[in-house]
Amino acid sequence: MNFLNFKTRLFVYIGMFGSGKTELAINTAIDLRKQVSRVALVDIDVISPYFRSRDERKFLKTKGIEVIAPPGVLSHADLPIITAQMSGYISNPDYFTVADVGGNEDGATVLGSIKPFLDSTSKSVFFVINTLRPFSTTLEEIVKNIQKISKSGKIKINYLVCNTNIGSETNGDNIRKGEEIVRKVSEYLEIPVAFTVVKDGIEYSGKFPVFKLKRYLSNLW
Amino acid sequence: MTKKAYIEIDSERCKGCGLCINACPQHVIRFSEKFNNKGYHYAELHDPENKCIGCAFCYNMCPDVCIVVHRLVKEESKV
Amino acid sequence: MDSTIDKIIAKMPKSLSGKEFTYCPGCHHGIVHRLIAEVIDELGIAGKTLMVAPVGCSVFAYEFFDLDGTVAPHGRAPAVATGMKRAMPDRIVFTYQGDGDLASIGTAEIVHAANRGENITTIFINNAVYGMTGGQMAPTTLLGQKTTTTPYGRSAKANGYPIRMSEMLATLEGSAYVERVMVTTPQNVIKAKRAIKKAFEVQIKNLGFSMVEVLSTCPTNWGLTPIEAMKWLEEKMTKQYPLGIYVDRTKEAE
Amino acid sequence: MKMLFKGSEAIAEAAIRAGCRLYFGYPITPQSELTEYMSRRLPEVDGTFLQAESEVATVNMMYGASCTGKRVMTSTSSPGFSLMMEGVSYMAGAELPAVFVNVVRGGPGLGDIQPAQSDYFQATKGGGHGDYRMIVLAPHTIQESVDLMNLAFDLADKYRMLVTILADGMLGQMMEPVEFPEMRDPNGVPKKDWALTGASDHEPRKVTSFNIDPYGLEEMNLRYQATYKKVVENEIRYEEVNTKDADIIIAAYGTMARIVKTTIHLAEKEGIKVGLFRPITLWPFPYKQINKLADTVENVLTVEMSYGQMLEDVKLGVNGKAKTPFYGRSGGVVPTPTEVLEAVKKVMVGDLNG
Repeated sequence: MNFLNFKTRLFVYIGMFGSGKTELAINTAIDLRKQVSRVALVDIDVISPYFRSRDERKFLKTKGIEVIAPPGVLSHADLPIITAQMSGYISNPDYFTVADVGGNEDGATVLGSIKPFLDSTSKSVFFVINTLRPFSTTLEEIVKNIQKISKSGKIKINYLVCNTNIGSETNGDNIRKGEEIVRKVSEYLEIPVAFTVVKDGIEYSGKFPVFKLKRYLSNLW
Repeated sequence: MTKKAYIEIDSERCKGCGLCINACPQHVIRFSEKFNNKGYHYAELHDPENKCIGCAFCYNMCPDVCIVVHRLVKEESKV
Repeated sequence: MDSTIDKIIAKMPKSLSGKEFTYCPGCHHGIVHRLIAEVIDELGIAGKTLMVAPVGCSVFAYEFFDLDGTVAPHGRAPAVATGMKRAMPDRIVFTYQGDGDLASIGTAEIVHAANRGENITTIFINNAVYGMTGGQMAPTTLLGQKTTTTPYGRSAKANGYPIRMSEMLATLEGSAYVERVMVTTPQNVIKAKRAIKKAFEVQIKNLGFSMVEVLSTCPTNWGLTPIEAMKWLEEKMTKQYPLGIYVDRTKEAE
Repeated sequence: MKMLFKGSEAIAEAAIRAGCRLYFGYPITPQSELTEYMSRRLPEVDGTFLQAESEVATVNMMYGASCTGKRVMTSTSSPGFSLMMEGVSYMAGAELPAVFVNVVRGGPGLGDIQPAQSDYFQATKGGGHGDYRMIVLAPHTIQESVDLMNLAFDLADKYRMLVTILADGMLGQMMEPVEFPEMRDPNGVPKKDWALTGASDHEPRKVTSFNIDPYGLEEMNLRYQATYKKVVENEIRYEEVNTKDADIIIAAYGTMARIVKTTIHLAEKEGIKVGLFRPITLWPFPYKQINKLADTVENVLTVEMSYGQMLEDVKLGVNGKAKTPFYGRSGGVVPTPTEVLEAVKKVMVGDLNG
């Protein structure tokens, strides 16, 4: 996947809770960094208490990626914090920036507060879909989710991403069925599918371009 | 005077608070000189002149639901 | 020939169990119990009414009614009633609470039950003192009133002001009907019954939260005879707690 | 069909499948997803979701709902569970069934929002006042959380007891593939002959924890104890992994046991045979079973995300037959598999004694 083809310098991942935005954001940042020198990952997830981009700050630093999240101990606080730095990186033309937004309409709401910064820059907004997650299994459910999140985030969605998976047990059949549903959503809403996410180790080719994903956020075991 | 109404007081249930006596417009209830098993001077009807009108004021004020109110009514003539 | 028949016009209502009340002589709890039972009988709802008794002097209230019933933790009756009503919306659920229960430890529960417009009925007995625990200050104790924890009389500076629950709850949009009554005279008793009946009818019609606050005596802890206590209530308590309907949203709701 | 679920969501869905249609709760991290899931899902199945004004109100709403004989649950995290203790005690006394989920976080006090196991004492030894017990189930995977949910409601109904699912933030937040059992008909749940439903078809019923007569209250307590005895006799559950011919046995539950399962593999590579004893019921605790295991090893190492709470039950079970060293982290710090292996090695060379 060549992210430069999207002709944009701000990549925003939104979607339902647990659809895989964070993992995708980390992978995108790492991929981008292979081609450009200044990459930032802005963690604006005000919803999840654990498994956020900020948890991988140290690791990403070794990859040459700046992680923008609330500083120090506050990053583990149970508080929805948006720092000035975040909006700065979003609109900084020197950086390629990946924004990881919290799940559901509640997670997207925060985008409204930084709308001027988002609007001041060229961006691509990706809506991540995992059809094997609750409330996201049918065309009707997904369309409703997209409309709700787009509205609460006051943001237009440019691409869909098919991220159908059940973690370690995902197989090609799962992904194929997911692509079928996402294709219908794409036709219904007239939003193109950017790519299908396929975990490293699974051989798959289907309807859409494939983005090979490595798992960085891991459990302790 | 003919008897129009009367009350029955459950003397064992009565706690002798006197609210019925206080409420009675005809002054036909009094404390008994006797004690009940709880040791209270219970309320009793003392109505030698048949003054009770069956207004149920006593019933309404009794905090222990000790009182049954009777009225003696003329039987309606059957058609 | 004139013949008379002996007609019983007033006796113990069916919804009372007949168990002897545990209250002190002259205590108004008994009058209010009887009124609730009469209302339940008249509305024909005994078979579908659930009662939530409080902690306080009326902790045994669930025993005095021939209804399915329980006792809530101190102050939590509105939450317990909420759980019952949400589980069985077609049943009639009422709480019976004193001033310590409702106006002190259970303020959060009553405020939020009312604010949700929880379709339950609350009968609130306000006698300005903690009865069960032995005459301590209640949130509704009058300024200057002596209790075992305000031996010099309640002072606003040390203990705050007597709280007016009916007025407070009436401000909440979920409260459909709130009235304050007293039972010091037969006329007042009849008015109180009318209020209680209305409160249950509000629930039957699904109009929202309803509460009747009954100003009551506590001869034992006030240190007055039952008759003196009623005079004290009428003279002193009604000044702080005026009688009347504080909110009636039943017309707009219907 | 398998789907990808967060632990919190999976527990919520499993409760609905078990016939629970009544949820009362108050948001608290790290389990708010469970509350949110219920708020979204229950209306779809004609259930009732109510966000209470506090945990104190929550547990009392459960009390009221349980009085009517219907299945009811809540979920919370440590500080919230502390607030519920009043109602827990009243419900235990009134013999009201209900299911609690405690997604434990670091404590005491406000603590933090990271995973911990420091509510073991509170869950298994009381927390509320009075001589009561509640059944405590400790899943270690999301699939197991789902499977135990059905059991939790069944046990609650069968014994008229409270059941707690003791999870932790890690289990609540992580995502795994999971398969759900069939949806059970909430009306198919056995009718309760004690429930308050209105005395139209029965003598008036009273549900209460109250009895002012000491002999009467003692009698009630004896009845509770008889129930608890039956639970001890019939409901103990545990898992043993690799315990045969093990060099050392580790006792761990929940997330910690999950970590130990990785430690077992790490240890194998170094030629150490580590066995795992994992209580699934923390109350009733499998004392007899661990006592039997203690015959086979020199050391039973307890590993916890707390400072030695389950350790006390392990000691009671082992009863001096083996040494009972301990390793734990707390405050939201989760020991890694390697860290546990280090502890194992220390025990084996006698540097960590118990």
